[in-house]
Amino acid sequence: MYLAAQGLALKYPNTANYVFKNLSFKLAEPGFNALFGPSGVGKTSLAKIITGEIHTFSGDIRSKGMQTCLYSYNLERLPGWSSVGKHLEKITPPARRSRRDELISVFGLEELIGKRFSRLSLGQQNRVNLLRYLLQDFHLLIMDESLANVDELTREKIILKIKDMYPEAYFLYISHNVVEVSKLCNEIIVLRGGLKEPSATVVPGRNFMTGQEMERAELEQTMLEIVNASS
Amino acid sequence: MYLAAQGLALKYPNTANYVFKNLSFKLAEPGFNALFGPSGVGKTSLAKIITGEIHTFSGDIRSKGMQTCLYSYNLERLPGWSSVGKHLEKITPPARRSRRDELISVFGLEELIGKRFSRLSLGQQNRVNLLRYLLQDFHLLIMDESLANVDELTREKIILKIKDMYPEAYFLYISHNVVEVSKLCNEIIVLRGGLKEPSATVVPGRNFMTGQEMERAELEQTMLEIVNASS
Amino acid sequence: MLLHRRIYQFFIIYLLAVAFLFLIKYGLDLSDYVIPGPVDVWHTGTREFSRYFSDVMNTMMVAVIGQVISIFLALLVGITGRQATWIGSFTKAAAYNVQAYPIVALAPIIFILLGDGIISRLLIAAMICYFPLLLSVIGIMSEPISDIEHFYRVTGRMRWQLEVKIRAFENMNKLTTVVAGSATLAMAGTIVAEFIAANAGIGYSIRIALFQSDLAKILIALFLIGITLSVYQGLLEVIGYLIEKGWAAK
Amino acid sequence: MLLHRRIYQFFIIYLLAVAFLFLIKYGLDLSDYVIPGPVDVWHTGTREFSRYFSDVMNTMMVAVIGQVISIFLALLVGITGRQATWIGSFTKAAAYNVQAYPIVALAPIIFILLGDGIISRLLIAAMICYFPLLLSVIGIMSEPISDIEHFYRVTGRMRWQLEVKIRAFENMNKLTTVVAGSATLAMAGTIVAEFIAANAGIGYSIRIALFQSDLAKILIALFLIGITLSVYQGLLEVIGYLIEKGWAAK
Amino acid sequence: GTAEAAEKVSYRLKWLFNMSVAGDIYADVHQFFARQGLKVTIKEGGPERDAIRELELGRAQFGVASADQVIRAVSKGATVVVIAQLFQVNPLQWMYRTDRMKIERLGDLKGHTLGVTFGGNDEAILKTLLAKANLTENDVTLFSVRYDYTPFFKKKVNFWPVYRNTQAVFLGQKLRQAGEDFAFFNPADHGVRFVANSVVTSKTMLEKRPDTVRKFTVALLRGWQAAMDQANAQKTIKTLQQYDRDSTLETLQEQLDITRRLIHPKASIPVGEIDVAAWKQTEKIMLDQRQIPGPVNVERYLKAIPEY
Ligand SMILES: Nc1ncnc2c1ncn2[C@@H]1O[C@H](COP(=O)(O)OP(=O)(O)OP(=O)(O)O)[C@@H](O)[C@H]1O
Ligand SMILES: Nc1ncnc2c1ncn2[C@@H]1O[C@H](COP(=O)(O)OP(=O)(O)OP(=O)(O)O)[C@@H](O)[C@H]1O
Ligand SMILES: [Mg+2]
Ligand SMILES: [Mg+2]
Repeated sequence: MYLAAQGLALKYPNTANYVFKNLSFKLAEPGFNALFGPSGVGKTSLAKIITGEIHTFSGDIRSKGMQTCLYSYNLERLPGWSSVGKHLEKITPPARRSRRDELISVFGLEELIGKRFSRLSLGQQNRVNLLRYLLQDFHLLIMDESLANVDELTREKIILKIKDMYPEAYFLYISHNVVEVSKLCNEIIVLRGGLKEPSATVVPGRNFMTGQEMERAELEQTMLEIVNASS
Repeated sequence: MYLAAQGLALKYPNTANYVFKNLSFKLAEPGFNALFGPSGVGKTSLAKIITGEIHTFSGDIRSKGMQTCLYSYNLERLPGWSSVGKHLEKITPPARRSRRDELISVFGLEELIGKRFSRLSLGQQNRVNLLRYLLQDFHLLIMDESLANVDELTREKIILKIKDMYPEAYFLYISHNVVEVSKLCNEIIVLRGGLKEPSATVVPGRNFMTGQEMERAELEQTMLEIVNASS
Repeated sequence: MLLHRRIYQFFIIYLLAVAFLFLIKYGLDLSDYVIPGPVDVWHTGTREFSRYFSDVMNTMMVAVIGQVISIFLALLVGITGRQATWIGSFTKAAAYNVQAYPIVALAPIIFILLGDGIISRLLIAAMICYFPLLLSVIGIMSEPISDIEHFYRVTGRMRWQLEVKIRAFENMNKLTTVVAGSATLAMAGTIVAEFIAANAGIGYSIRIALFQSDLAKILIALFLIGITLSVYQGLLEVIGYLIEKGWAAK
Repeated sequence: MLLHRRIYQFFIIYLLAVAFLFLIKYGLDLSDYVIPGPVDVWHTGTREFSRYFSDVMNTMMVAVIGQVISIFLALLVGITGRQATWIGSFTKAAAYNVQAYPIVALAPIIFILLGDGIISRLLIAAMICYFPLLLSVIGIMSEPISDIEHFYRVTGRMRWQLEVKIRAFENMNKLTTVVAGSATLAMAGTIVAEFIAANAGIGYSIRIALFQSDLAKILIALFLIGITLSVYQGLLEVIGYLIEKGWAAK
Repeated sequence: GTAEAAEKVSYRLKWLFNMSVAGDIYADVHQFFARQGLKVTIKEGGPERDAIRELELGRAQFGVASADQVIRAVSKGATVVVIAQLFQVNPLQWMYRTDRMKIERLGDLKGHTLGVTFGGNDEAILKTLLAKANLTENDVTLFSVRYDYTPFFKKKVNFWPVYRNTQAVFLGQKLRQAGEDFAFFNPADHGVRFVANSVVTSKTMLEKRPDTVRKFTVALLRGWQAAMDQANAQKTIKTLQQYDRDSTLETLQEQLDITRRLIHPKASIPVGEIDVAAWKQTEKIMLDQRQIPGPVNVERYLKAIPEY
């Protein structure tokens, strides 16, 4: 099972510049990977190419065994007619009920499941939304700033839990936090914009797991690599 | 000119717990301050109390000379019928045209002003939205995750510029990034939730300005204080 | 409170209109047979009140049923017609076409097919009332709410029922406005049906009053129609408000 | 393309309806008086085509003007009535009340006030057509779009024009649906007006055909009304589509 | 009555319950049908009602239709037969203000504005009258009449088509109250005898259930005769009051007097007599005005009424 992009180029109609050009990468192994780069560099656009929402690109995107790619983003909402708990109930396959309860607790949502989605704080909404995706079948889950409005501690707890719980799945995590992606991700696809070639380089992350020791120097090395790659 | 809260308590109707109780703080001097705390702790709620959008709290909120409090947040949109540039043109008082152009450049938006808002990336939307608030009259500007979807480098550049440009104004910056608030803010109001008393403590930040030297140890000290304060 | 307001607002409007008529009458010195005088209207009112009132109630009953039918019809067509498929667009075209024909031209065909009686009356009321509903429903139903629908779509959980529910819920305000507003159309529709089919209700009475050229009676009928409708509409609005509150609450 | 589709869909609908009528005719062995036979309809069609066509055009012209008027009227009332103030609710109440009265009952009053002729015809067309528009406009206009409006409100820049513009733009789809759809109502309204008032237009011809119990003529009239309206509506949709594209484009 | 259960039939009127259907109601209320062993459901008519269509669709067995309806239906293959003619004099006449126009001869119409319902019988009648007077449409101004009487009330038009026995009574009262003088213009006085309402049934009915048709006709005409009898005036009005609650007693009395003159103008002619010559003239008028494509020989569809 893999996902590979070869020489992708994208230009929106009526715009002057390429968002990216000659963009290539390969995700060959399951793991928690990041898509990183400055605002406006094309992360969301690449995600939409992968899920098939954008067709007007050139180049090649190939995958094997990766039938189900889910794309989640931070502006999604749940319908307003019943509580978060009831909605989760409905979209959880029976076999995953205990997993759901476990996630609810790790995500810090126990006290909120009786509430309507619209009454939640922004970070709470982020978490509820991501949680429901994790209960679905997927081979690849793209998380487009899915935790952007959550505090750092909770975020790390959540990511670590996901890594423990889904060793066989592929993740593509879009975030603007260098420390976080350096520390937690397996590979970091750093986008560099359409003016540079290649438009992307892949930096190996520290891929920190629950309970591991973390070498500060190594982490800083990775962060530096990422910063260098994007500039 | 100051803004002071004394013994604020807030409980939403039909909910069990107080969002906060006995919350007090005082902003006595102009500056770039943060409102910090885990997701769901009540930052947005406090901001809405300050701007008068929420009335159902108890306690006292007092201010002197602070007629204009603006509240901006990251989900705002611009109308769709014309380009970002034209919208900015309309809402810029003539005297601030050069300031606008300066901000556009610092915010990295030069190439986007001909575009419709809906065609921008999330972080670009964040920036455009914040920019237009900065061109208005205000004594206090609350930025509720206004830069949540912008990359860290750009974010720092923007905040430093704001600090340089508005030495006389009050800011209340809501963010989930400890490093950022520690480094850039003057005072950090750390919210601790309704179960703890007091519900807020104020931690002095490093208040880093353009061109200053930064002591790493000091910064880490501040970060630690913040983390301690929230737990 | 809403109800209250509706009623006294109606009184104001009615009195203004009647005052305006009298103004014209006395201003242009028109004789009583062109515009009846206040005394005549008052006498007619006291004389015909109870009879017309029961006529209006009769009409109202049909109108309410007609409205319910047309709400269903509009939802049905609106939900089918929301899709950008051929069948969706065909349903819409059919629904629009039927509406384009003035009821007076269709009436003879309706009577040939359905005979007289309540069915024809209901059908005509429903036809007049359903179209505006339909327009709103189609407008609402054909606009995706992607923030909410995305999840269901990508996880393959989207059913048309869910789609409809999401869009209806998010546009609840608009829907209740239109439903409450369409009450007036149902009423007007029923009256027209009675007028051309001439069998019962206030429409029938209006027809006779027109035949006798009795404007005083028409003014009384209009008064009763207006007041009844204000009450009904006020009630609908209160109900809509309660439903909305109930659904959104918790 | 849209236009194309509207037209052939209309043909299908019309043919289905006529086929159904013929089925009944031959099924129940009814005479040409009850339901005219194909030959009769054909002959009537060739004989009356050009006369009826010019009648329909005449009606259409009035309908288009009536629609424009009612769009303005609906915007006017909708914009005033969108506010939750007393005057807003009063405007709404007045607009609703006027609608509640069946046009047949109001017609004599209209004729007294305005005489017969084009003005009355226009007024009636506009009244029938504006209400559904109004309902939609009120629904749309009374719902804040806070993501966009917040900035203007807190910075004291909100004017009612801007508010209206924002809400209209965000609901462009719904508005164009309703405007295009209301074309049928304008047409129906004009025909009804002609039926009860005028000496011209297809409504007048329909009335004469009804006097003469000539269903064949009615079928021809319905055909011409339907086809004209399909073209008009298709055009409106194309225009709406272009406007939307133009506005959203860069 | 007989011991057997009454035979049920439906009877569709031409218009709403008013003085023009006095006899129909009278026959029902005062048991004329019951005595013939019939149970008749009387259905009100209306502008969108067509009794001939209902006969064919089996929704009614008897009905009232105007002569032009009958002739048109026959020309389109409907198998309708006329079993009685209710109005000997057509109630469709013109009301005019005598201070505005004087009409002694047809030629006096020249130069006036004349109200006419385009498409209605009055158009056919008026055009025939104009032709008789050698007037063209340029010699007069035709004004299209609709639902409301405003143009007449406002004196914009002073020659207005009315139903002599119903509408004309309301209007007359109003004009009298306003102190205006008026008179009626009756086309029959000038040789145009366009037939008005008649009782019809289907040919099938006549062939398959001749007895029912006979009984119905007998009962109906006896009812009409009794209703029109001066001696029964109070009874007729009382009966009608139950159905027509919009008219005052005074109105009804006046209407009855006029209706009597239209239904039963001469004692020598029985109520319901079919005036074949008038029917022929009606057909000719319609033919002349191309309302029917060819002659139908309407006399073949007129069935002489039985003795009653
Ligand atoms: N309208 C409401 N009704 C009920 N509870 C609410 C409402 N709005 C917010 N809350 C609750 O109040 C608490 C504080 O919410 P608030 O939005 O102020 O949090 P926040 O600090 O801004 O969080 P975040 O960082 O996630 O945006 C949360 O637990 C939230 O669920
Ligand atoms: N529909 C569109 N039409 C034209 N240009 C677009 C469109 N969508 C995005 N863009 C442009 O393409 C570029 C990449 O956008 P994209 O949303 O992929 O960025 P991103 O990396 O996700 O940024 P962010 O971190 O701010 O979300 C941006 O410059 C944006 O302005
Ligand atoms: Mg993005
Ligand atoms: Mg918040």
